[in-house]
Amino acid sequence: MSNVISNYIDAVRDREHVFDAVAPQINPNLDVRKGCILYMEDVSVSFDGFKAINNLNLYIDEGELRCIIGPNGAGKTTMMDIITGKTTPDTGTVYFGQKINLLQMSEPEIAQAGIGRKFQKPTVFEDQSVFANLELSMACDKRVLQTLFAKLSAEQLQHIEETLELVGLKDQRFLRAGALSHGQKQWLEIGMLIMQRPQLLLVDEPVAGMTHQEMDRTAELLISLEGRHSVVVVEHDMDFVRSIARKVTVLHQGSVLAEGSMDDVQNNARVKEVYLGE
Amino acid sequence: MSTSTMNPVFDKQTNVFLSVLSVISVLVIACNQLFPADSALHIPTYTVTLLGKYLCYALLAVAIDLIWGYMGILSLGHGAFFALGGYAMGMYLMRQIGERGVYGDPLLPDFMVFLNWSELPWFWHGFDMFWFAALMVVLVPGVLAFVFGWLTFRSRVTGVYLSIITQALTYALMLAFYRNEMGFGGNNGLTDFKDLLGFDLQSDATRLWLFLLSAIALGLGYIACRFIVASKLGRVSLAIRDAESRTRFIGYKVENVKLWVFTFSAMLAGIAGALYVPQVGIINPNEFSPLNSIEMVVWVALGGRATLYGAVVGAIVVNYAKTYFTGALPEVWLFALGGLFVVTTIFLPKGIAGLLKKKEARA
Amino acid sequence: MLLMLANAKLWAAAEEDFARGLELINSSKLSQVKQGVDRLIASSDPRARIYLNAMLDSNLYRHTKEKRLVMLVSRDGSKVIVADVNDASKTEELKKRRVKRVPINNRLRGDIKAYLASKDLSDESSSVRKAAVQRLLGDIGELELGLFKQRLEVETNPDVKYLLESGIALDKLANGERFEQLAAIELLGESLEPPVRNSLNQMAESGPEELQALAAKALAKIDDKVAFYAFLEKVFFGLSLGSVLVLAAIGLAITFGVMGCINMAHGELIMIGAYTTYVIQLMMPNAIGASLIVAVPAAFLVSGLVGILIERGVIQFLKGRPLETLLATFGVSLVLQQLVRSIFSPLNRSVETPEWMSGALDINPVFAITYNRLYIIFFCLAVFALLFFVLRKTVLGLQVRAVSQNRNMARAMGVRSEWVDALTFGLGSGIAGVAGVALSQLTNVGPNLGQSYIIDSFMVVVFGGVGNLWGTLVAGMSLGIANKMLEPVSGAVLAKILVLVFIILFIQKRPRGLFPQKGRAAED
Amino acid sequence: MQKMKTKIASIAAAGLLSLGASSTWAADDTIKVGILHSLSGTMAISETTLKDTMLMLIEEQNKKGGLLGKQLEPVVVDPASNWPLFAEKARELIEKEKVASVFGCWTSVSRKSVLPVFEELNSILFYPVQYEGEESSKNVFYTGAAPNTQAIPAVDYLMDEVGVKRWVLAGTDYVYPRTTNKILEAYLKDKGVAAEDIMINYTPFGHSDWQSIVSDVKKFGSAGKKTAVVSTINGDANVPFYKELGNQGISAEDIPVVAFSVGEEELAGLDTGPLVGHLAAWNYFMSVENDANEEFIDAWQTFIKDEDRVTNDPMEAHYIGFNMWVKAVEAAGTTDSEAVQEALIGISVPNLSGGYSAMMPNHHITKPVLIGEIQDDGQFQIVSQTAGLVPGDAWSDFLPGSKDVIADWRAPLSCGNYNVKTGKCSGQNYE
Repeated sequence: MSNVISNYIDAVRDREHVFDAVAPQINPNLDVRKGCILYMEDVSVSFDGFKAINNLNLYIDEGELRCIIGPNGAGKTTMMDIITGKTTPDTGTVYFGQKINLLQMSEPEIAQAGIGRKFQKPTVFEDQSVFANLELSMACDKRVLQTLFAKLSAEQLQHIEETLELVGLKDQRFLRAGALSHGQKQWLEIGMLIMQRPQLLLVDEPVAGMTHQEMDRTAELLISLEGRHSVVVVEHDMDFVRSIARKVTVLHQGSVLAEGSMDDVQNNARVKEVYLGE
Repeated sequence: MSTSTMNPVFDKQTNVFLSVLSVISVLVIACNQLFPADSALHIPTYTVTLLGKYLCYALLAVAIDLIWGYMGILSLGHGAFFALGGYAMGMYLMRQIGERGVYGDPLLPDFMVFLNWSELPWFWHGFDMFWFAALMVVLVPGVLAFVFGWLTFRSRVTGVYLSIITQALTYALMLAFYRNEMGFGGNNGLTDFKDLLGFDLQSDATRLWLFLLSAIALGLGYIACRFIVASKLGRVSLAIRDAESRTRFIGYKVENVKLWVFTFSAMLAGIAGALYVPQVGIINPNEFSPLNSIEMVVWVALGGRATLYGAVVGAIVVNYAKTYFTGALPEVWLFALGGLFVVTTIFLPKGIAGLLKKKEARA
Repeated sequence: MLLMLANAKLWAAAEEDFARGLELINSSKLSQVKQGVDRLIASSDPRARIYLNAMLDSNLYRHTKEKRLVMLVSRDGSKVIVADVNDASKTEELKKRRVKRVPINNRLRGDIKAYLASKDLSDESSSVRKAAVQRLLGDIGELELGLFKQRLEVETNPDVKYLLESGIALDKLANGERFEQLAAIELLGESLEPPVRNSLNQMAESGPEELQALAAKALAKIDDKVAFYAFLEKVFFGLSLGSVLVLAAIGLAITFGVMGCINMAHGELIMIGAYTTYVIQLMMPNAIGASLIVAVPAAFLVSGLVGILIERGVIQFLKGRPLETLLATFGVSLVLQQLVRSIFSPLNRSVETPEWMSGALDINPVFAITYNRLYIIFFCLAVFALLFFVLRKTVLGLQVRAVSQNRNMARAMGVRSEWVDALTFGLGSGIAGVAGVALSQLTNVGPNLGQSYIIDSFMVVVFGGVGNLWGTLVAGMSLGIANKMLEPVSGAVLAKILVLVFIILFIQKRPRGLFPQKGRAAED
Repeated sequence: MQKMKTKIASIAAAGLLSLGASSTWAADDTIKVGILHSLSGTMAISETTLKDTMLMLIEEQNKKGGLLGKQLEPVVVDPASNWPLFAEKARELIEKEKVASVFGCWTSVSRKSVLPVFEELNSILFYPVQYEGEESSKNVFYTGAAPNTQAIPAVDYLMDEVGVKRWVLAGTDYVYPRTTNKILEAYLKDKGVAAEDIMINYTPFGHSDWQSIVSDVKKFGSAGKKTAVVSTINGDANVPFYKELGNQGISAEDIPVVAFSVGEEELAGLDTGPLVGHLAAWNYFMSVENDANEEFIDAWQTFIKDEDRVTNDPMEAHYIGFNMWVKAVEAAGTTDSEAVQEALIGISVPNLSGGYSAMMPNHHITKPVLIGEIQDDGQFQIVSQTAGLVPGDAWSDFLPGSKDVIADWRAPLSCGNYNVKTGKCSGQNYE
């Protein structure tokens, strides 16, 4: 199995080869002429007086792979909630590209605009097959009537097959998702993310509960997505972050504490103080 | 080849169900018609009508299963849609009485005459035409479900909160229909029907036809639900049931999906109500009672959720048990019924359908 | 001498009236009894009061065989205990059918009460005097006027004095000279007594022209006050309805809010509490007042135990499946109802209202607060406070909150979550039982008691916000007041429908009720 | 799969057969009597007693040797206070159990629900409860009171004997109070009562919070004229109503309440202290003193094994109805429905208030009307009694719709609602 995956990852890395299943579907409204895909400016949100996000400014470049770290309660998940429309901030602006105002959109609209999210706790549809999980996530017309009469085209079927192979669940396609191991569920969820063909991927703790081998492969996969997709990874595992990170942002108490390469960040005195516990 | 083709509309259970339904329907009518009244194989019309009533309940149960079993919306107010469909049909049947009412008023139903109403209220107009009434049977529950669902699902009222406000809905409707000023006959409801499309409701032939119609409606309703369940929309429903917010994050407008399926389910319930009324001969605000709606949910739970045929089995079993126990053990039947509910929820979380599946798997 | 002779004659006549009166009331015929009572009243004999009071209390009986009058002391199955009319210590036990009550009807009662009221005018207690004057105010004749004037000379209590003056003024208003009428209107403008209002009303409509305007002015002043008190009354009604709702719902707020279990048998637990009250009263037939106080802990225990039984027997198997607890407990509720029907029969049971809970606290003639409602409001607040204390300040409360917030963590910390669940459910059920004690004072004690409160209880809890006791209190009270404010405008049914529609719409705005539970845990 | 299909089909078929054909083997040596009273649900409170009454009457009849040389066999079913179920159970009794007649129903809606069934199958129903009138079916015999045998005499009493000038008509919002109050309103206006002296109020079933309404009644009654409440409040709502009256200090001498739905049975379930002096109008009270009544009470208390158990008006109605049926069957010599229906008209049997009640051609009976005041032991002190018997009137003279309608089931008219103006007979369901 591992061979298959590596092969695929190699193939994906080969930028010349067009892989439809992985290529993002370009949202025509998305304007990235300035090279920046996500803008979060002056964002604050509080729950019951507790400031979960405090005047946060964050910019993600097009095609960038960004790692976000921070201690528990730093506001990482809340930040993702804000981007995907689950939480509305008290103040601030969030733009997808130059034009798309995410604060005026609902979760499904944001998802259809091209932002995909993987949850901290792997969330797959446990009662349905692996195949159905991927089919449901597939980028297509998701209105009610269209869904009722939806038929899989040969092309779509191929996308699913490709993704199945990519995440190494080809043999488990008819298995109930609930019966998968923890690591497999993580992979399935990444697969579902890929099926959505988003331009921006938000990945929350992708390697929690994975073995080292699995972790390496996940790292490779994420790296391979870099370039054509923008990827934001939230992770606790420092080794993993080090293995993929180009640029790291440290969150603390709801705002950016430091930003830069892994080494810069690790040498930052304040980061050491609050995060690395020194 | 793939799961979507592995899940056809007419799967094994559906085929078995539809064959059993048609075999029984034919058998019942044959036994009623072919054997003389004193034969042991004769099924009296009384039983046929009783079965017709069960079939209406079964259709209602299927409608509930569609939203509860497959989409996780526990409606404790589906009785309201059933009753509204019933009232629409009842109003048509009332208008059909015409001059044959006890006061002989050509326009006003009897209860309006003796409460001194001088003219027909506006909402009673049109119900003298069958096509209009038939339209209302689906439209009234449908519109109510649509408006209610539009408000509720958009505000993301879920779980227990949703269940309780559906209960509030049917409770409010019950109180409203009990009011005589509403013009629906108050507590006495609508009764003393004479004929439907010119066919005498008391005649055996009409009864058989109504039974047959109920069976056909159940079959068609079942297939329609099956079509939804087997489609991608069905899988989206399951996804909503199991992980609602995840479904949103992959781009489905959950509230729209819920709204349309809920409305469809309400319409099915309305049809069940409309077929129910001419067979039992009365429609009254008690049908809106929240306890009735809870009982309907129990049928589905007992039969087995998310199987459709389980809902049918549950509805028939509980109602047959009621018919049987209220006759055989009039003093203690509530113990039996209550006990049945408790035992099934604890020991048969998947209902009778789950039991059948287990047996099948073992065999 | 002549005077003495006349007095003696009068005395002899009174004596004869009294004796003849007693003879006449010893009869089964209402018409004869009426004549007898007339005679007794005419005699003005102080002994007559004993008989008349006994008649009013329905305690005067005839020994059918020995044709004598006796006083009923108590009933005991097919036996009765009676006492001599003039000597309460001389008692005897007789068969129930041996004695028959002296018949009495409303008109007789009215006559006797009026007579007793005239005697009460000189009672020692000022409240008795006040009630007596109020009673006589409605129909003032020569006799009453004389009594009033007589009493006014010695009366010291200002309230009674004013009432007596009002009575005299009423007479003046009807029969006096113009200047007396003017003074009467002046005086009566301060009164809220209904007879005063009626007289002024009459005067304003059909009195002499120069008085009409004055009377109307006085009337307007009175009506202003009446309207104000009517508003207070509505608020009180609302609070009292609200406290009933809170009592019924608060147990549910615990089982539903803290444990996430939808207990459809909650209503039946209330019913069990009410039946417990009934049984306690059966056991303490001679101490009705105290029985109610005993019933509170008893009902708590009985309902609580039944609750624990339900939890252990049913609900513990349904952890994490809240909607299924609904179905199972619905079954339980059917069983409990039928059980009560089998044990106590389907008929309603009679729960007596103790002396201290009946009647009303008369603030003024147009505003009275009924004691039972008042006590129930206090009782509701006390229960609420106690519950709040238990959940906030005791170890049990701490454990309950710990389990409700994070079951696994609590277990890891050594909390026996099973035990806490059972106790929590028991607590919620016990409170339901306590609510049953209160409801037994307001409504039917029958097998359907629970059903009529279950839906309202759910509405209150959901409206207030699941898992929040304050929410339940505020929700119950505000729904009660809203209902009572709407009722006069829209009628009882429509008021209820409007409140339900309001709840449905409110939940759209705030899907988690008035006081939503916050934090990440509440999201899933 | 094929196997499974046939298996299911055979199970289903077996089930059907057991549904349909269970009692075709009914024994021929008994006469079956159907009892159709709710034993569970909201109406069980009232109806269970009537089921027991019927069982007692049948047992006694059997001790006397049965009927036509056969034993009577009661068939009890539970329609569970569910109106469609009433119709289903009625059909079951008649078609499946083949009962000779049925005694049952309490609420109007249950009667309306079973009515088409009885007319279709041409069976007999004895209906024992006071009701709103406006009905006369070929197959139903109404042994309870119609408005003119209960409500109107009660109002007459209040007006003439008590001198009431102002009226509160309070009722539960359903058809009996609505109709009764319509009739009373017309009657009172006929008698010269002004519209502003009549207050009409309706409340929902099981209404339990009476504070506002009682307070309104109190205000209405403080206008200086003698006021009375005519209550058509149903069952469960009565207890909180009377409790509230007592607590707000309204005594029977101030504002008497006359009730048409409160009898001994209801009083047994509540603390009568605050009720003393309020009134009720019935055709029978347990406190009526005569031998027949004593005997009936003794029999009842022995049968039910409770010497404190009370009797009430609907029980007497069943007593009369049952005896009428027995007599009619004996007269007809058969239990055949058509023959018994014919024989029933004109039959006269003793009632429990010391006279005879007769079945009129309109299927209602003649009864005396008694007014009683509630005593603290839950019994009634009878304060008034009509001089003679009052025949029940199916169609009220005080409603515009039914003024011209009469009922007479004798040939040649044979019609339950014959309009004397138009000469038409409408609304019949039988052939």
